[in-house]
Parts: sequence; C-alpha cells; structure tokens
Amino acid sequence: MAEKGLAEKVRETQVWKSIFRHGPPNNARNRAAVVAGNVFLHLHPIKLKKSGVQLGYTWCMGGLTFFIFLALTVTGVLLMFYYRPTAEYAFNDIIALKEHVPLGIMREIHRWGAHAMVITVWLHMFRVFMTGSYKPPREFNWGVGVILLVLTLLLSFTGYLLPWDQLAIWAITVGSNMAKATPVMGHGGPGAMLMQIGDFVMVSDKNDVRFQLLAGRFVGEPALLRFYILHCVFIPLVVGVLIAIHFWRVRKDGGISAPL
Amino acid sequence: MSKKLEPGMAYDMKKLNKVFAFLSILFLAVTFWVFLDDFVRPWKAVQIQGLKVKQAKIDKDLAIEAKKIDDKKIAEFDAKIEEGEKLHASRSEVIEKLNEDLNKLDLLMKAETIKNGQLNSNVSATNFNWELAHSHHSKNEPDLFKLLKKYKKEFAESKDRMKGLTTQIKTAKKDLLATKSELTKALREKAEFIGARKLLLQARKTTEIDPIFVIRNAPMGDFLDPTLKVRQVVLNDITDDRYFQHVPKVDRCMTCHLNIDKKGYEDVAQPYATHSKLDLMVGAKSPHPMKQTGCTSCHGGEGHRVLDFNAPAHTPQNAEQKKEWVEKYHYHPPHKVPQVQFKVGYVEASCIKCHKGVERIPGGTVVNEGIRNLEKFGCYGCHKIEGWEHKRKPGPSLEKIASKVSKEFFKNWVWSPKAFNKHSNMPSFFSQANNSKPEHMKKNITEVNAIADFVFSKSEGYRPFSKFSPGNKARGKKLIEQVGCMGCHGVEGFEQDSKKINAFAGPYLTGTGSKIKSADWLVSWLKKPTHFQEDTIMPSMRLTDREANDIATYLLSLKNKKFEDLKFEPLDDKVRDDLLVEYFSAFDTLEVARAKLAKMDDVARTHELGKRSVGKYGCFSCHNIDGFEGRAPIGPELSGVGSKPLTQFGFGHEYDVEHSRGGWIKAHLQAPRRWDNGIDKPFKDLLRMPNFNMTEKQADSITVALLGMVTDYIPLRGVKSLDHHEKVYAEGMKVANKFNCVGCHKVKNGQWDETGGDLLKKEEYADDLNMGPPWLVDQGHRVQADWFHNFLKNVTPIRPWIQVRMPSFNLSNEEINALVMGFQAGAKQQTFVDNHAKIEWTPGEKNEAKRLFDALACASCHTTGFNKDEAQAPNLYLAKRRLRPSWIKKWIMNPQSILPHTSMSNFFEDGEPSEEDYFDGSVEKQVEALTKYVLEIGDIELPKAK
Amino acid sequence: MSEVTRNKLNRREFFSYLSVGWIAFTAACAGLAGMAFRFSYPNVNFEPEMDFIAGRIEDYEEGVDERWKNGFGVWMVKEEGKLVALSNICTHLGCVPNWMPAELKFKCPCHGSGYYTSGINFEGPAPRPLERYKIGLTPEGTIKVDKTKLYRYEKGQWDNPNSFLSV
Amino acid sequence: MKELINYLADPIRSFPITCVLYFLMMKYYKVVGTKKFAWIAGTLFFITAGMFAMDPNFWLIITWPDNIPISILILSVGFLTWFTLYKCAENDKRIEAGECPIEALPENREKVWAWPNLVYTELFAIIAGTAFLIAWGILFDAPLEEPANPTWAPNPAKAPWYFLGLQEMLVYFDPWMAGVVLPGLILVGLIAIPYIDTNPKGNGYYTFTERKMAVSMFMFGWLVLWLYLIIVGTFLRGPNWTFYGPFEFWDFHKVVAEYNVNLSEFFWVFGLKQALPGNLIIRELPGIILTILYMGIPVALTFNSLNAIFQSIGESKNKFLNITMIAPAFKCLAGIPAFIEKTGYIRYYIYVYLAVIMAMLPVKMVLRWLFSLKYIIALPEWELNL
Repeated sequence: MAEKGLAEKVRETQVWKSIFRHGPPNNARNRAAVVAGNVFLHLHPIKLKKSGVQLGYTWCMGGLTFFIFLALTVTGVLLMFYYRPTAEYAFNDIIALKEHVPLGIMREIHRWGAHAMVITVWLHMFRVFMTGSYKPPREFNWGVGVILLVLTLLLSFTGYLLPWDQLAIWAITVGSNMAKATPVMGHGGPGAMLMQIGDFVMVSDKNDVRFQLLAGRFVGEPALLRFYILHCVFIPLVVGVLIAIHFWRVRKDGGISAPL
Repeated sequence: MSKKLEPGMAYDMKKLNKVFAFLSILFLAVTFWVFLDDFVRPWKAVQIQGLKVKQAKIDKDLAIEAKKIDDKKIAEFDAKIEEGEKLHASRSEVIEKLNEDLNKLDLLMKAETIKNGQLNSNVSATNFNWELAHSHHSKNEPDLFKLLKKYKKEFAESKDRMKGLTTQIKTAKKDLLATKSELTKALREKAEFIGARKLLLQARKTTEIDPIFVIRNAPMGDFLDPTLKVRQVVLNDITDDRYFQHVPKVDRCMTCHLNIDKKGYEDVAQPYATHSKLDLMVGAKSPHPMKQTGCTSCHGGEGHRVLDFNAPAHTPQNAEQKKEWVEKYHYHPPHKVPQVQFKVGYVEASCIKCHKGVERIPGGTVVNEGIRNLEKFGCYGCHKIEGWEHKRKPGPSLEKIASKVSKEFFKNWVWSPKAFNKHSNMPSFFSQANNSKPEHMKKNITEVNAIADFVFSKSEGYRPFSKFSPGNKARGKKLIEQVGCMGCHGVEGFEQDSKKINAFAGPYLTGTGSKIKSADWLVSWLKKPTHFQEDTIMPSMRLTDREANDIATYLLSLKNKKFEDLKFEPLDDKVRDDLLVEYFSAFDTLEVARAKLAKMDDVARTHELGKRSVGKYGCFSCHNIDGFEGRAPIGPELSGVGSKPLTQFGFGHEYDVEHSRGGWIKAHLQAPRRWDNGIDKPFKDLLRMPNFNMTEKQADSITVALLGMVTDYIPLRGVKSLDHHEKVYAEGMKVANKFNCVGCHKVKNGQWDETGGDLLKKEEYADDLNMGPPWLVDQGHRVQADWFHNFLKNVTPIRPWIQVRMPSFNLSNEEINALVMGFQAGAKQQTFVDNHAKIEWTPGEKNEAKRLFDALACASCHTTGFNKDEAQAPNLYLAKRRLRPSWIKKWIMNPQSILPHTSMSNFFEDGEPSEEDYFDGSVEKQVEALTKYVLEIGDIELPKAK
Repeated sequence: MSEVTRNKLNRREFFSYLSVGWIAFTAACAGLAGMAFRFSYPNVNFEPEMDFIAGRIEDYEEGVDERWKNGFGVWMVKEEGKLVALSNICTHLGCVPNWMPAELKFKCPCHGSGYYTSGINFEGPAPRPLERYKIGLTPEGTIKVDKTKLYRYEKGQWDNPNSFLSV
Repeated sequence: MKELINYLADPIRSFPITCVLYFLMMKYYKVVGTKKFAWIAGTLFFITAGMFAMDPNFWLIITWPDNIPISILILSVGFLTWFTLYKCAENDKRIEAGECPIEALPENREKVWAWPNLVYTELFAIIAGTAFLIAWGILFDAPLEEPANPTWAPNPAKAPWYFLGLQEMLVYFDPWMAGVVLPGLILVGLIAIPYIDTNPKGNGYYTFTERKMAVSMFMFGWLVLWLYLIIVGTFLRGPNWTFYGPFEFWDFHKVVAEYNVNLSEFFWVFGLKQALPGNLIIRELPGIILTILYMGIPVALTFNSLNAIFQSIGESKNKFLNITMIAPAFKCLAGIPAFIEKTGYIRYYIYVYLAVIMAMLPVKMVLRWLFSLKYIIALPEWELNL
C-alpha cells in the first residue's frame, strides 16, 4: 500500500475530523456537506442555477459590497485602538496613523474602502434593477436593499467627520445644514417660525433635528463623539442586522434571480 | 385538568393573554416610573420657589413704581393719545394720497432694484472677464472693455435713479409719519412714563406658573426650551485635576443660588440671597465675575454636582446649622470628596491660590492676618513653605549669645519662655501635655542643660563698643515713647498702648534688667544694633550717648524678680548617658553604642547631647547656631497642606476635634501635643511641635492661611497676574514688610490691618494723626526717586514738629532700590522728573504769585526760611529737590484728597479759589503759579537759620 | 352555551386582556423609544454663550460703536432712533469687515465688500446685507443681545420688533 | 478647443447635451451595445482622457484624493452601462426572434454546485478586491487637510462627493427641497419601484424592449439626474460654488453674471406694473396657482377626453414629431387609462407624482437658465421657497 500523503494524514486526525465532518469536496455528497455544514458557507444554497454564478450576470457587486463591509469592520476596529474621538486628540491621532503607527495605511484602506463600498452598492442596485430582480417575490428584499444603501451613505458620511480636519467639519457642516431646513422640525425650515408661543420657541437651533444630530448648534466636540458612536457602533449594528435579513431573504425568495 | 386544551397547545390561550396583559401593565408602570424618577429633581423645586422669591421682589418694586405713577397723569396721556388718533383720522385723505404715491414709488424702486442688481452682476462678471482678458492679452480685450464701460455707465445711472427714488420714498414715509406725529409722540411719552413698570410687569410674567410654563417643563417636553434648567458656568481659566489632565472647572451652584450675582436680594434667605460681597466677588463688574471665577474656585466643594443638597459638599458653619440642615435637607457630612466647601469664615483661604507673590491681598482681611501670624510665630522656620524659603529666621541669632544673657537665664528661658515674658513669640517646648511626667521632665531638664552648654560653647566672643553710665530712668521712658520704639516693640510700662499696637517685629520689652547680662551690651545695641548682629532688622535711632544711656537705664530697671530667683536643676550625668546611648543605638546594638559613649569625655558627652537636642527640637530653625547652617527644617512641609487628604491627618484619640482639615489644623495650633493623648510612646517619639499659646482668633487666621496652601494647579491665565507696576510694588512691599515700615507708616488709605500704620493707633497719635509718623499714601508720586534713595541712606528729618524718629535702617542698596521703585510703581510714576529746568514766568506772574503766596499765608506754617516761628509744616526750600511738581499741584489743589487728616488748608474747596483776586480767580493759574513759586525758592540757597 | 354567546364572550375577553396587553406593551415600548429620543438631547451644553449684556441705552452715542466687536463680534449701531446689534461677519466669505469712520461705511478687507452703517451692502461681491442679532431690554433695563436669533434684511425681518431697540 | 469644452461644460449647455446623448444612447442601444462600439468608444475615451490630463487644471481636479473615487465611478459606470446595453441588445435580438433570453437557456438553467463554482467566484472577488484596496491605499494618500477650525471655512466647502448631487440641487432649490424633500422622495421612490412596476416581464434577465419605460426612467434618474450632477458638483464647481470649466483655473475672484428674479416680481412689477402686494399670499398667488396647476397635471391626464387628442398626436406620422420623440411620448400618455385600468389609481398616482416631482428639477433648471427665475413661490418670511 502506498504511503498516505501528509494531507491525508492530517485529514484523518481526530482534531480535523472534529472540525470538518466530511471528506474533501470532490464528490456530490461532500460538496453538499461542505456548504451545508459550514456556518459561513451555508448562506449559499447547495446548488444553484448556472446563470447565478456567472459574473456576466451578477457582476458580483453584492458580494463585493459585503466583503468591503467586512474589510471596513476589521480595519475600523483596528483603527479604534489608535483613535480618540475628542477635539484635542482626533486630528493628531490621524496624523499619527500616517506618520508612525505601524501599518497605519489601514486608514487609507478604510477610507478608500468606504468610497469603494458606496460605488459597489450603487452598482449592485444598478444591476439588480437591470435584471428586474426586484420583481415578485423579491419586492421586500429590494426595499431592505434600498435602506442598506442609504445606511451605507450614512456610514460614510458619519465617518467623514472623524479625521477632524477642515475637510471633515465643513463637509459635515454643509451636510448637516440641510437637516436645519427640515420642514417644521428644523429651525431653518418652512413652518418652524409657526412653532412659537410668546418667548417659548419650540423649534430653534437648540432643539431641532440638527441639534439632535450634532448635540450642539454647530459641528463641535459633542458632534464628533456622536458621529463616532453612530459610525462605529450604531449604524454598523443596524446594517449587520439588515444584511442578515437581506441574505436570508435572498435564499427564502428563491436564490439569485433568474428567468422564471 | 378541569379544562381540555386544544391539541398542540401547552397552555390555555386565555391564560397566556392574562399573563401578557399583567406583565405589560407592569412594564408600562415601570416606564412611567423611570420618567418620573428622571424628572423629579430637588433643584427644580428650588427654582420654582425661586420664582416666588423673584415675584415678591418684583411686586415690591412694582409697588414703589406704582407710587410714582398717578392716574391723573395717565389720563392726561390717554387724552393726548385720543386727540392724536382723531387728528390722524382727520387726515385720511392726505394719507390715502401719500400711500398711493408710496405704492407707485415702491413699484419704481422694485423695478429699479432688479435692474440695478442685473447691472451690478453684469459689471462684476464683465469686470472679471475683462481683467482676465487684459492680463492674458486676449484679442477680445477691447470689446470686453467697451462692454464693461457700457455696463458701468448704465449701472451708475441706475444707481443715481435709485438714490433719487430712495430720497423720494424717505420723504413720503416721513410725510406719512408726520400725519400721526401727535399720536406717536403721545404714545411715546406714555410709554416712557410707564416704561419701568412695563418692564417689571413683563418680568413678573416670567415668574408666573401658567400652562405654557407647565408644557415647557413637562417631562419629554422639556427638551425644547425649558425654563427650569441646570445653570452653569464653564471656567476655562481655572481647571479641575482629573488624572493629570486639567479640565475646565464647571460650577452649577447658580442652579439653586439663583440670585447670587443679582443685586436686590440681600435680605432674602439662602439659597436665593445675593452674594454678600458683590462688589468684590461674583458681580459682573467685580474683579472676580462669576463667569470667570466661578464659585468653587474660592468656596471649594463639588460645584458641578446638583443632584441634591448633599452633592456639592456643603459645609455647615456650626453644630446648630448642621442640625437645621439635617432636618431640612437630610444633610450628611460629605464623603469621598477631595475638597469639601469651606466654612463661611474660611473662604478667604482660596485667595492664596491665585494671588501669589504679594505681601497682602486686597480685601483678604482674615487671610492677611493669617499670613502675618505665620510670619509672627515663625511657622516657616520649622515648616517649609513654598516661596518663604529665603525669609530671615524668625528668632535672634545665638551665635554671640554668651555675651548677651547668662547661661542660667538661658536655661530658665528655654524651659518656659512665657514665664519670663508672656508676650514672647518663643513657644514652649517643655512641661507640656505630653511631657509632664516626672521621667520626661528629668530627661527634658538634662536636655536643656546640654543645649545651654552646647550653645554657649559655640558662642563667639563680643565686646561692646560703648560703656554704660547710668542715666535718667524717667527720661528714658519718655524717649522710648517719643522716638518710636513702639513701632516694633511692646514695652513694659506702656501696657495700654502696647496692646493696641500689636507690633510684632521686635520682642515685648519686659524684665530686660533680669535678662541682659551686661549694661554695656545694651547701650551698644541701642546705639548701633548692627555692631552686634550684622543682619539684624533692628534699626539705629541715631541716639546720642545720653539718650542711649537713659533708655538703657529704663530698660535695665525692668526686673523680673521671680524669674531671676529660679534655679535650674543641674545636669544629671546618668540621664544624659542614657539619652546618648538611645541616640547612638538607633542604628546599632546597645553594646556598640555604649562603647562609643565610653570613648567620650564628660564635656564631649554633654555637647553631643546638646547638639542632638538642638537638632531634635529644631532650635536652629529659628535661631542661627554655629554648625547648623543649611540643615533642613524639622517640621513637615506646609506648602500643600490644604490639599492633603483628610485621612493623612492623625486625629489620634481626640474625638471632639472637628473632623476636617481646618478642624485639625486649628486644634493643632492651639494644643499641638494633644494628638499624644491616650497613646503610649517612647520619649524620643513624643510630638515636639511647641505650644505658642495662641488665641482662638490667631489660630483661626493661621488655619485660613494654611488651608489656602493647596496643590491645585491653576493655569497661568487664571492666576492673578501682576502687571509691571504691581510686580515692582510687591517687591518693594516685601522690603517694607521685612523692616516693618508698615509698623509705623500707613502706606495706603483704607483698612488698618492691610495697609500698616500700627503705631498710629497709639493714643496720642490717634487724636492727631499729624503728630504720628507721616503717611506714605501716594509716596511714590510725592517724592523724587533720587531724593527718596538718598533719604533712606541718610535719614534727615523733614517734619520738625514730629517727635517720633525715622530710624536709620540697615538697608542694602538693593533693598533701598526695591523700596523706592516699589513706592514709585505703586503710584505709577517714572523714575526721572526734570524739575531742574529754569522756571519760566509770564510777565507779572511772579509778582502775583508772590502776593498770592503771602495772601494764603503759606509761611505761617512752612516757616523755615521765612520767619523765626516754629515750623508746623515741611521746609519749602527743600520742595524742589524732594517733591515732584505734578504732585505739588495735586497737593495744593486738594490736600485732603490725598491725606484726609492733614492740617494743610484746602485753598480750593469745591474747585473755588479762596482768594479770588489773583489770576482772575482762575484755579489752574493760581495752582500753577504757586507750584512755580515753590519750585523756584528751591533754587535759592536756604537762608541760614539762626 | 351557544356558539354565538361563546363568540361574544371570546370577543369580550379579547378586548379585556389581549388588547389591554398589547396596548400597554406598545405604549411601554414607545415610552422606552421616547427615552432614547429624550436622551439624545442634552440638558446642558458647553458651547460658548451666545448672549451678552451690552450695558445700557445711555451708553451709546449716535453712530457705530465698536466696544463689543472683539469680544462678541457685534457692532452696536444707533441710527434714526433705533439701536441695533449688527453682525460683523461679511456675508460674502465670512471675513470681518472694518469700520471706516471717515467714510461712514464697513469695508471688508478680503474682497472689498462695502456696507452702509445700516448694514446694507452697496459695493463688492457681498450678496446681501449684514445680519442683525436679537436685541432687547432686561427687567433691570440693561440691553441683552442674543446671537442665536438672526434677522435678515432680505427676508424683511428688520421690521421685527426684536431686531432693534427704539431710542 | 479647451475653451469650447469649458464653454460646453457649463450646466446650461452640458445638461441638455447630456440629455441628448442619453436619448441617443437609449434610442440606438443596439448599436451602442456591440463590442465594436465598445472598442471604438473605449479607445476614444482613453485618448481624450489622456489628452485632457495634459492640462494642469484638469489634472489637479482628477488627482485630488477625494475625487479619485469619482474617476473610478465614471469608469465602472461607463463600462457597466455599456455592458448592460450589450446584454440587453443580445437578449432583445433573441426575444425579437422569438427565442428565450440567454439566461433562460437550458444550459444556464442547469443547477451547479455552490462549492466550488460560487464559493470560488466569491473568493476571487475578495482576493481581487483586497489587492485592489491595498494598492489604492498605497498609491493614494487618504485626504487630510488643516486641523479643524470653525472660524474660517475653506472655499468651496463641499459635502462628501456622493452628496454633491444634492448640493448641486441647492443651486436651484432651497435646502428644504434639495436637502430634505427630494432625497426623501428618492428614497421612497426607490423602495416603491417594485410596487409600481407591475410589468412581470424582464425578471431575471437583461432586456430593454420588454420594459422600455422602467429602464429608461431609471437610467435617466441614475445617470443624468444623479451621476451627472455629482460630476458637475465635483469637477466643475469651485469657490463660491461658481461654475469652472474642466480646464479653467479655480480663480477665487471669478464672478458670474447672475441676478435672479422671483416669479411674483415678474408678475406684479413687470407684468401688471404694480407694487408688490403687502399680503404674502396674494403676492405669491401666481406661483401658488402655477404650482397647483403643475401638481394637477397627473389628475388631468386621467381625463378620458384628453385621451383621444393624445392618441391622434401619438399616431401622427409627422417625421419631426417622431424623431423628437414627441409622438411616442403622447402615445404613452394616451396609454394612461389602460395603465390605470391595469394597475389601479393608487399605483398610478404614486408613480406619476414621483415622476412629476422628479421632473421639477429639470423644469426648475430650465426656468432658471431661460428666465433667471429665482423662486416660483418666494415666501422667505416662512422659509418657504420653491
């Protein structure tokens, strides 16, 4: 009998077997088992229509978006070790990332990844529309997708403030000034001046939606902290949950769309 | 089972619904609870009560205002208004016409504005294009230029038209306004008349609790624009220490102390009262406005906490108040708080945090007293205090002690200084609470003997330069009173005055005859103190031999028989050896220690114990003793004592002492040995802090000063920064303080204790201040710098009628400069004044000045050089060299504004000249002429008197 | 028990327990959501103060007063019976214009915008007049300027009684 | 040449040009959707881009770090738009020939294993994506400017690039419209798409013929109203949000002649030669009426009486009407009753109102360019300007 190869020997160890409960995926049974038995892979169906794996059809934009989201999560968590969201430190910490933090290039990857995610998520929507994949039974998932797209923009927007440089605060100032113009709820919007009884001003720069967003009348340290929390914790959590729903619905709605 | 369930069901659905309903209601209730819990905060109740307080005040003001307004007057106004309205109505045709015109003009204006705007934008855009084309030499430049010209011309024309229209509109509007001018006027008059009331009524409205108030402050609604809210100041210049980070201090005290910075609530109970010193603290116009200084910077405590009454670490003034607070606010003493609030009397401690480098802090009555007492009792000798390191030692040098007192006196004195001189600043070390046991006494006696032997053995020889010949005791006593010894010393025989003056720079002179070993020494000392001790602050009074002998005779006549008779127990060799062995064995075995002792002879043993004891009791801290130069002070440092954690204070078994920093310090000062009570300690470890026999007031004041010595970091911009003048002034005052200038002279108008002039409290001067030492108010402006310098170097009397003598101080050149510069800076004056130029007279002026000088009878007081009468005022022939011309003018103009008590007449009361016939009655001209005259006679050689 | 009565009973029970449960549950959840909402509005904020006490009316002469320019960025202008608090921020690019007493105008050093004492722009690139701040009297009779409230000429807000003090 | 391009790039001209190009692309998508076209267009694009890049001002704009994503976006959208059209063209040819779309071919319907087919594809995408991101990070530094300073603003102060479309809308609308209402409607409109578009065809494959209306409307919004505005906002807007051509230096002092007038001013001052009425509502009545009329269009379109007129215009053989797409447009309008019958009124109104509001942007743009119209309704007193 020929000597068993090293790979085979490893496969026969108890440790290996305790982790992977099937043989190499080179036959039908194991190909099914590898997908079904792996917590990450079991998002996929065991078999799917050929058109669904063709790059020409899917552009793989949804997959890329998800992957970039993961990459951003990893780099983002790492960046948090060096970044302090305070007016006195934030800018210097970004400089530090560039100047002396080992592999501070993580920031570049995070930044460009964020932009890339905006692009891929748009292109994903473009493709889904062009293949009519929002049509029944996938209407609900399209809606989830639209919300995810908006959240992606918000993630990027909240992250924009964190370097705490001129680009950051003025971009957020311009952006958040729009909230000021929200009808009735923003102090610069239509109807705000009606919300006043005597000297009791119900909508002012001290209590409108923009104030709630910035925790202040202008982009200052409280806004930095608030955006940091939104960027690092709140929105990612919501996005994570929605992504789970999105994926689950892809499966439940019959996998990747294909001609009926 | 009574009931059959549906297949597939484990529970009855109804039951599930019931449980669900129950839990949901519980859930809802808890939700309400959490909002309520968050909403109800004690300070809101305080603020609502505060509204009532404010309302009461406004009502009071309104009542006053109402008295001013009488109905008749209002009726008058109303009539006028009615009339105005009628007039206005009668002109309706004109108004209609004007309105029509205005309408047309508005249209033209609007159209023109639009056209103008278009042209304006064309001009700017074309201008940019043309500039670009011009600088790039483009082909189309001439065309663009032509276009630009055209636009510019049109724009200018349009602007002209607009100006015309504007004027027309203005006129039309004016005319329109004129049609109701009577009405407007009447309305305005009425508004002005009742304006104050209207404002008050408006203000009163804000204190009312109406539905809008409720909505504004309702839970969930109160994020919009609540009226009940936490108020705060953020102090960027004063920081709190948070793990080496200095974060801006935040004080929210005004959340409850609503009116602390508002006038008019002085008589209201706390927390609504106005600050008691609004002009100095908290007030917007005071040097410490609330927004800049905050509250806890001075008061201590947790100013940013508003949860309840206990949160900000309030401290009750006394047990009574504590009881009241417990009942009212569930008060409990603050715990886990780094700095609790100061009691009311202790707040001044905080002044020291920011006011550094000055001798006295304006307005800090208690803390100044405390600093003065720290100095008086010489605390800084044994305890290091930052900034005090280079002060001279508080006690006299012992380097030549053998020539001054006898050894027997020395021992008895050291044993109990107060037995000899109850006013002595020298504290008591022995027969105190913790060392009065016989075995302790025995050891102490041995130590004192050894100290005396040691100190005397180290003493240098001294030979007095003058011989004593008995003089007149009565004359001596009189002299003591006259020449001004009491500026620094209390003297036996003048008990009344000594008590008033409270001078501290020198010892209280009592029992001198029993103390001083040699009369020759005393005469020499009185004549020239520096001969005995080079660095003494005791000045020479320029006494003649006879005067010195007279004074010495008086002083030597002061005897303390009882003390003289004391016999000090001799040294006990065995006790001495035991003590030494104890010392030697500190780091060695007893055997080695004994062997070491055995090698020493008897004298060496005594001196060794003496030396050790001087070190133990820290004698060297206050007295210069040969061989102890540069030794570190024996007491713990006091620099940061105000921030020392309370747990680091040893309260021992003293349970009645108030458990606070201040309580400990005060108790410690009054009875320093009390912490040994109930504790069994070996002799060598007994507390050594001596007893100063302080009064409670003294202890309190020192406590305040010490509590202020905190380690808090205050950013530079938060510290009181002295400007150039203030810095120089502070340096000068340090010298003035060292030599006790302020013992005799008052340097500023104002409170006694902070501005000096102790001697002036003496009975004879209190009646006529002019007889006492001259005030140095505005001295820097009064005298010229070089004169002042020379004067301090070589004192010559200025005021012949004053008996008290300006002494000749042992000042170094630097010290003189500091004094001169200090006074000069205090008055914001320059060093150099040019008054040596020839005086220029206008024609006839000199004669008239002379006549005025005579008419005012100046020479009747300033007699020197003019007549033979006794001088009542300074020599005018010296004025040119001594005084600054600008000050002379100021002085002549209104002497009382500088020195309220001066006997110099005010010739220009209320700006009116008393002699109107001269210089056309012009005040300026008269003053100018008199000044010139006085300056000119300075050029004349002084006529030889007599 | 007939089918009908049972249904009725069921319905009654439905209304009594299940609906009460759901209503209370929903209300409580809404309350907790409200908590999160209210939590996002801080009760105190640390931003620099936007209002200040500007002395008394008598303190001001006719014309432009610059005493609050450096501390608070406000010109006090007394003109034609009105005292107004004028912003000192150029409406062009936010530079700080200078007051030219000789020419009676504000002139921006950045791009040359010019304003009359009233704050109305008349030259340069400034798109609109300077803004006015809210101004009023306190019960003590002092002037209070509130920079949180702006009045803009082009919006016709300069007629608002809070935008000036009659003197 | 550069000046011509600068001149053409101004939104007044580039917007219509873009619209025309879009129209041509959709009309001749079968020509566009060929590989030959792709090669020619691609080559031309890279040559012109290369030539453009020689210009220092253009180079400055495209290499500014935060603009790099936009270049990537332009490239990828350009390619994928062609690719979509290519796929559509392929499928449409088959459908017209009576065959099924490529995706529906039996070999493409065949079920394949997820491992390794799909998993590996994904793995490749991940690897390529990671490598791409790292390389991008190394080659280009993330932007970082001066430390934040609230006392002076950089000029121009721009929002993040993906919001620049909205910021560009601010030129034509007040913030409450451009910043709140329009984005909100975009969001709502996107979510509503599956419920409005009830056409069952085109599910799961690329096609244009089977869903002309849906695709052309979506592509118009996506390419013209969204991406075009972002590109303008990023590349062509400089200090003071003034327009700068791609080869123009961003000169701070540039001023563009612009003075806008409200509709009420046109109406009262120039039309009726009257001063503006004091009453706000009366003053703005013309604008309010116009707006109501505009909003009434969808209702009016449901009237059957109009149907016949639309039908007749739609069937006109006039060449001009046909080439300019006016006739087909009317044909569409004539189809409204049928559409309502099929989908119901709710769908119709949601759909048409979304379209009408979306159309407000181009309408307002054109009015601004033609008449310097500032606001249709100008109620600054209530912060309500339209």
